[in-house]
Amino acid sequence: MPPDTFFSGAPHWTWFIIPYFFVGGLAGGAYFLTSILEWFGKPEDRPVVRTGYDVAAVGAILSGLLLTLDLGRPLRFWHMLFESANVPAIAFKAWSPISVGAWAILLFGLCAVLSALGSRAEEGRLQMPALRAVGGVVRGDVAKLVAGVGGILGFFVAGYTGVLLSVTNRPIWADSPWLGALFLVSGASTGAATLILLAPGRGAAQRTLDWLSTFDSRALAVELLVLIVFLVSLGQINRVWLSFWGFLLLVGVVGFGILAPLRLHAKRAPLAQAAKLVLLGGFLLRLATMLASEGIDRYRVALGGMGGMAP
Amino acid sequence: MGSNMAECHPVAFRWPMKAKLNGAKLIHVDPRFTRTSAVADLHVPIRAGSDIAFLGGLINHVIHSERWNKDPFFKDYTVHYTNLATIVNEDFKDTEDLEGVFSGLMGYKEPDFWPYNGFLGRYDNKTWQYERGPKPPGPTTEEVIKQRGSFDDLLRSLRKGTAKSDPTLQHPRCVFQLLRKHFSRYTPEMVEQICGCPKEKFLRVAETLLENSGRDRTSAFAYAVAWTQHTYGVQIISCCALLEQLTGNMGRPGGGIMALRGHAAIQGSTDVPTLYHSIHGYLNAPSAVRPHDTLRDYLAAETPPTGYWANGPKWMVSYLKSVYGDAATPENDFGYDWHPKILGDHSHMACFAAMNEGKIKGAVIVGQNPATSLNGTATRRALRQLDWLVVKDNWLTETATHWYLGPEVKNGEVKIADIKTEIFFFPSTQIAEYDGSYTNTQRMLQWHSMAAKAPGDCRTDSWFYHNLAKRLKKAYADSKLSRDQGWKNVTWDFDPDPGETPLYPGEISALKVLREINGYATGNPKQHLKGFGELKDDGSTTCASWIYCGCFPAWDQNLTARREPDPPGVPGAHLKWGWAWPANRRNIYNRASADLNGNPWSERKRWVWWDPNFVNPPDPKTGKPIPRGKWVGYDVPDFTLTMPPSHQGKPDGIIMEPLSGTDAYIMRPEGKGWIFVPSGLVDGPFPTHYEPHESPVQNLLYPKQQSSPVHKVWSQGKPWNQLAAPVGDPKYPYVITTYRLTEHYLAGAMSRWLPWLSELQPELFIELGKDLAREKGIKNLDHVIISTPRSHVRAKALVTDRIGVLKVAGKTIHHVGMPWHWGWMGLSTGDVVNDLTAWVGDPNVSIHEGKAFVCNVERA
Amino acid sequence: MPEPMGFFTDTTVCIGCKACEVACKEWNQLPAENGGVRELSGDSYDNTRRLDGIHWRHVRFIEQFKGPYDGRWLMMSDVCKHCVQAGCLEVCPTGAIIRTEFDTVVIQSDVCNGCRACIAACPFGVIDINPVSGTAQKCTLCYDRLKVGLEPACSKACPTDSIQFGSIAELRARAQKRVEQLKAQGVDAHLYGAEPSGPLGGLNSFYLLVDKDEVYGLPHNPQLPTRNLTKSASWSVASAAVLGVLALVGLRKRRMDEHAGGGAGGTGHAS
Amino acid sequence: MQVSRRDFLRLTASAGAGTAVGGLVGLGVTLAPATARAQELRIKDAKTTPSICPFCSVGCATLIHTVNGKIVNIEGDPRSPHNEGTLCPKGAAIYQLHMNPNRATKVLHRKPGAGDWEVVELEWAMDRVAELIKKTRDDTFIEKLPNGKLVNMTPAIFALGGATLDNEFNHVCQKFWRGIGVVAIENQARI
Repeated sequence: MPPDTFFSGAPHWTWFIIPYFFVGGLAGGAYFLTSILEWFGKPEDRPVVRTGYDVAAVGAILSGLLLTLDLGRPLRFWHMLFESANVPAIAFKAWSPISVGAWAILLFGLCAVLSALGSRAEEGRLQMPALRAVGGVVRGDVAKLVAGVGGILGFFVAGYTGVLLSVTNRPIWADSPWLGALFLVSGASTGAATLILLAPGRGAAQRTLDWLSTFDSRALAVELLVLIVFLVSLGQINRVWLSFWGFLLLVGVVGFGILAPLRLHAKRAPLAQAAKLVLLGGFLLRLATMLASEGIDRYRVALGGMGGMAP
Repeated sequence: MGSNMAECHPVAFRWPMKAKLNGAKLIHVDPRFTRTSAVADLHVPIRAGSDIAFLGGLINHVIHSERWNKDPFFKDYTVHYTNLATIVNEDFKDTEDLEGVFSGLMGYKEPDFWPYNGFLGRYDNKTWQYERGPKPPGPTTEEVIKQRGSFDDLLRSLRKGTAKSDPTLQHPRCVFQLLRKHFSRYTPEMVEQICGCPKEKFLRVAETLLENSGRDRTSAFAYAVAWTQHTYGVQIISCCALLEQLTGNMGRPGGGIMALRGHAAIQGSTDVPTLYHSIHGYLNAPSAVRPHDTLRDYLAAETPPTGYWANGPKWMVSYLKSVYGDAATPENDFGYDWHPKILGDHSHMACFAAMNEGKIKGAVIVGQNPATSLNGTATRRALRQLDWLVVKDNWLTETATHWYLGPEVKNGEVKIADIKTEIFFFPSTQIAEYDGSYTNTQRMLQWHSMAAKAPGDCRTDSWFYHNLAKRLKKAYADSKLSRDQGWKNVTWDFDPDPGETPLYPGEISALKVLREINGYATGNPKQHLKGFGELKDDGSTTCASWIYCGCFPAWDQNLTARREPDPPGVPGAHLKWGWAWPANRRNIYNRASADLNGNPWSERKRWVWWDPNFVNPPDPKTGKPIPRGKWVGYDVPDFTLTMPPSHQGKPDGIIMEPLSGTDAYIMRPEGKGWIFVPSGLVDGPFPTHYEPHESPVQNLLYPKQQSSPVHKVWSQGKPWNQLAAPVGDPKYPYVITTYRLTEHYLAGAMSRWLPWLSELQPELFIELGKDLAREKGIKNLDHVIISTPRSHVRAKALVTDRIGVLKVAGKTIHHVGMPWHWGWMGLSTGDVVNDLTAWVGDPNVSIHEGKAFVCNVERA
Repeated sequence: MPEPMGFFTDTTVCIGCKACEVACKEWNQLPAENGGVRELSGDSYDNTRRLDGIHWRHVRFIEQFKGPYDGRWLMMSDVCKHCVQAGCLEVCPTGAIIRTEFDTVVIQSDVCNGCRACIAACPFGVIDINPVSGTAQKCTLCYDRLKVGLEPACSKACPTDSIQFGSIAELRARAQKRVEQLKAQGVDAHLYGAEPSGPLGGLNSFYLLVDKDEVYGLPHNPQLPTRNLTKSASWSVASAAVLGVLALVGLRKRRMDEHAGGGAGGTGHAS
Repeated sequence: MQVSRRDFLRLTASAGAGTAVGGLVGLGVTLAPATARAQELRIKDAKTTPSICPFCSVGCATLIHTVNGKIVNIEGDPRSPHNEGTLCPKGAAIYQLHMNPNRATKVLHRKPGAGDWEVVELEWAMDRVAELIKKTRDDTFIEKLPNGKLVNMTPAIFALGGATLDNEFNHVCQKFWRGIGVVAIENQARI
């Protein structure tokens, strides 16, 4: 008899949600790393910091957009934040990842945009007076504070998507408590990879990039570890991987997404290559875990009822 | 048996299920394991069409059982309430004597003025009569007719001598001994051989039936068209009736036979007959092929002198008054000569046979869909021969569209331009859009009222005929031709009374129609008749239908509209809910629910009984005092209310006079139920096992007589009617039966247009067993072709163990089944399964054999 | 406040007529799938196949045969379980899903925004999007009828009373009696979801079954989605911490290297 | 009853040792009832008309709810001793017999040999049908058979249908046909 999660229905979280999980993850990861530099970094790290803020801001806005478009009734997005029946009462369920997540993205986005404005003001690249005013405020300790909060939210956004999947009754997702961790780590690695790819354009210092690549390889190692733990924790559920999605997970995620970049880092090969692979891996990880589960619909006795007692 | 009650009458099945929860045993005998079988205590698979062998086996088992012979109840019931003890004429020869036929079999020749009767043979039933004492003296029938004597004199002239009987059941020619002999070879082994059901299962059925019959327990049978649609359908039901009388289940609560009919008003359309063979209240239609020349000839031929049917003259005269009104006088035999006479069989298939030969020019089809019906290919060909065709329905049915969407047109066999028929389609109202009454399968009339107006040109079907009638009245108003005088004299007063507003412009008043059916004192339509007891044969009463008389006992009392159920917990018949004919009686022959002395057979089975202390008011007519005592109970007693159980009848009297206080079957001339049927059935006094017209096996009981010797075959040898496969034809090796599903209705006109129903059963399928599927390499959902000599259809395979192989006569026979709901119109479409069926039918009622024939199945 | 109300479905008297499905659609004015034009499923007489946004009742057909005519045909009318502890209600971020005064679980269509968290959260696969409204929908136990004292459409229509409506307390008593009656007849019957101590604190729509729960498409041990929350969250936090440390360690190392003088970082591979 | 049951819920919930719910009750996970804004009851202030199911022969009683002449709901009549308010899927679908875009609402006419229908006036069509019936009757009427028997009939017109229609229809139908001498009157009861 099948496990208890095989009787639930698929939520059809696919072509908006998968990219959202990916983008949200890397935006969160990037912001987290950036905020670390904001706090503990040096002036030479600024280019990367600025890139990080932009990535986070754009990522957050994109995430919100994807999430909204995925809704059956997009115009009711705000119902996730306020009780539609009695506004302005706030709709918030501490125990519901999707509820908390909605708020998290909002605040994360807010911080990211503020930080981005701040960094642009710093460069004196803000024309519009209003924006310049706002940006002007976000500097020094304020910037640190915003970045601090945003960084933590960043990691939350990167991680809660996995927790969200675990807090369901769907095969794979609800069958392991490790999906949150997995997505979070992958968020960090893809975040780092994004910075590695974009920062040089903004004149990033070599040292910062080195730091990023070191971090990235460590994150990848952790990711591999968590992935293994995740698979182990799935136990008998793993038979679902005897499919295209299993192949994708093994070759795409583990092979191209983790081992290959690790090897490149070790060989100190040009960073961009590794980074691109990391991004690919991060995307495929979500694709595989999402679609493998989406493909499984409510369990029923075999066609024509020839299951049951009959041979 | 013969019914898939859970699927075709789900709500009625509520009650068997409740009984089951109270410990009743539920048995389903059927070729398929259906949704009924799924909840039954026992499912017994039998080959479609082998029902008489099975029931005959039960009869044989019962009369030899210890219980039936030891428990006095059974003899008490059968000897006094049925003709089991009656002695039969010595010239009678049984099928056991004549290798499968009864005495009196003759050839049959079609009359040239109407050669569409289809009989293969005919029986003369004079050797089937009782042995009788001397005929009472008096003028002969011929004399009475010549002298235009009174109808009572006519009845007297019809009296026969009293039938002889032997209550000890020992006389070699008494019905019991004949019965014993007739069914002696219907052994459990024979049943297993013919029906293909395991002997053990058959015996379990027999034992369960016996255990649950007697003073304290009753057993009921429920059947539907799986018993009627055979070349011996009436005999299957007759066989069950025989068994139920034999086991003392008739006329008792929880006993008897339930005919589960198919349509909301099918009982009504039989009572108020839009059927060629009968006029109101089951009076036979005047016929050119019976001695019906004058009213008295008709009555002499159709009325028994004794028993309740002997009131026939009153019913017939009142009917004629309802047709011709004041123009109907004693002098002109109440207009009898104007009334059209039938030429023979004008039934469904007979008419389509005639239509194919151009003998029928025009057709008006209302709320029926023959294009998807019996031998559809031949039926649609017949429709194409018409000069004009009117279809009135709620949807564009297959019948309305056969001329441009029918398979023959689609596949190019027929050019639309070559179809010379002028065709009309009139849209109809739905149930909620007009007033009227339905008669349900329990003979209960229930009124429904208009709730909303119909859209567009939708009109009621009564509106259609009402407005046609008005036009034709006008058209013939000035005719002097004798042939038109009848129509000119037909009364036609259905317009709403001044003050009443019609539901639609030109709509009839349904109440007014029901009033005419119920009847009133001639000349005073406001004075309604309270019951058929008030009917007269002198023209002073006007009543279309004697059996419906009483449903509208006063101008403002439409009893069919009552909706007052009995309070919960009270044992009752809900007599204030609607109105059931006859006389609001819910259980017919219920005198039999009490013993010879009028006491209930048992407390549990109390229904109607004799209350000796009941104080009767004096006779309203004569004012004479009536002695104490009356029949009372939960139901309306089916007996002369004040006739005590001890009453002895006048042997030489007429109508009810000769009947005694124990003659429970008052419609029978001698007041006794018929186990042996001396008249009324054209195919034998006892049910006999014959094979269906198409069968894969020989008749094991009567190798010399494969099928019924008198059943009907229409359009034999006509090019458009490819007939039957020979016995055991290897080209058509499988037995097929057709059936209905809960989710659809009949040919689908009322269900395949409804999204909610179509999605539940979206496509045509054939159910076939796993062994056959394996043999033929057919997988579930594969497309397959099902073929018979008539036609072939395409369907998806539903491979299942709910139907399969049966061992018949040592042969392995595959059984398949198909629902017949589909056609080319609607949301859910599919091939017409009825195209597979043949124009062969029952000799008594001309119903086709749609439930048992042979076919072949191949992968498409 | 009214008593908790619900359904007891006795599958042993179900005749698979699907009156419940249609009565539900009639009352709630739910559309047929693709306007009623569909293909045969081939799965016995079940062409509905699942509960979803436009099928709030679903009759299952399970053929169990050893050979021709030799076996049984199980039927069961499935519906939302109105769990005492409802996963859908827990995760719903908009507050569209509420528990009513009858202790039933209802999705308010005017609040729901179709995020579909409840679909994934339901262990029974009851909920799905109704394409017409774009929102998640399921059985409301005819909340609008209950409010005016009417029986839900499906149980009212059920010809054999396989679906029984009433107060949970009374239904449980009735169900227990029926199980005993069947056991006495040698039928191996059991109740699913009638136990308050059982999964999800009991189901306000519970069933009498005569085979394994899974045979009827019911999970043997349905659970709340939030069972994973604490664990999953903790592991995420933990891994976040690990990464944080790794990042800081990286920075620290960099500083050390500088103090050690000389760019150990190397400039080998600027990109 | 309900009170004790609610407390019981809380108990099981918070006692769900270690399970998420355990913690959540603290956070106030809403097991406590709320009142939804129920959608308007469809049969509120509807007119109720007693009716009968038009499908099979069981004769289930129904109640038809209409709001200003428009059908909004049809369900079983709980008073009926036949169905006690229950219905089968067909009975439950009676609503769609009426409220259905597929319903035919126009009178159609097809000329002999024509390839298509024409929409025509109801009155015209009735006149034309009456005309055809009269012509066929007059052309084929038999007063006496060759053998001299008086029959006053025509076998050339065939009337079909009635089992799905009312008793009143059946009376009007058979009275009309027999009145003008048509005997070939049949309905579903035959088959």
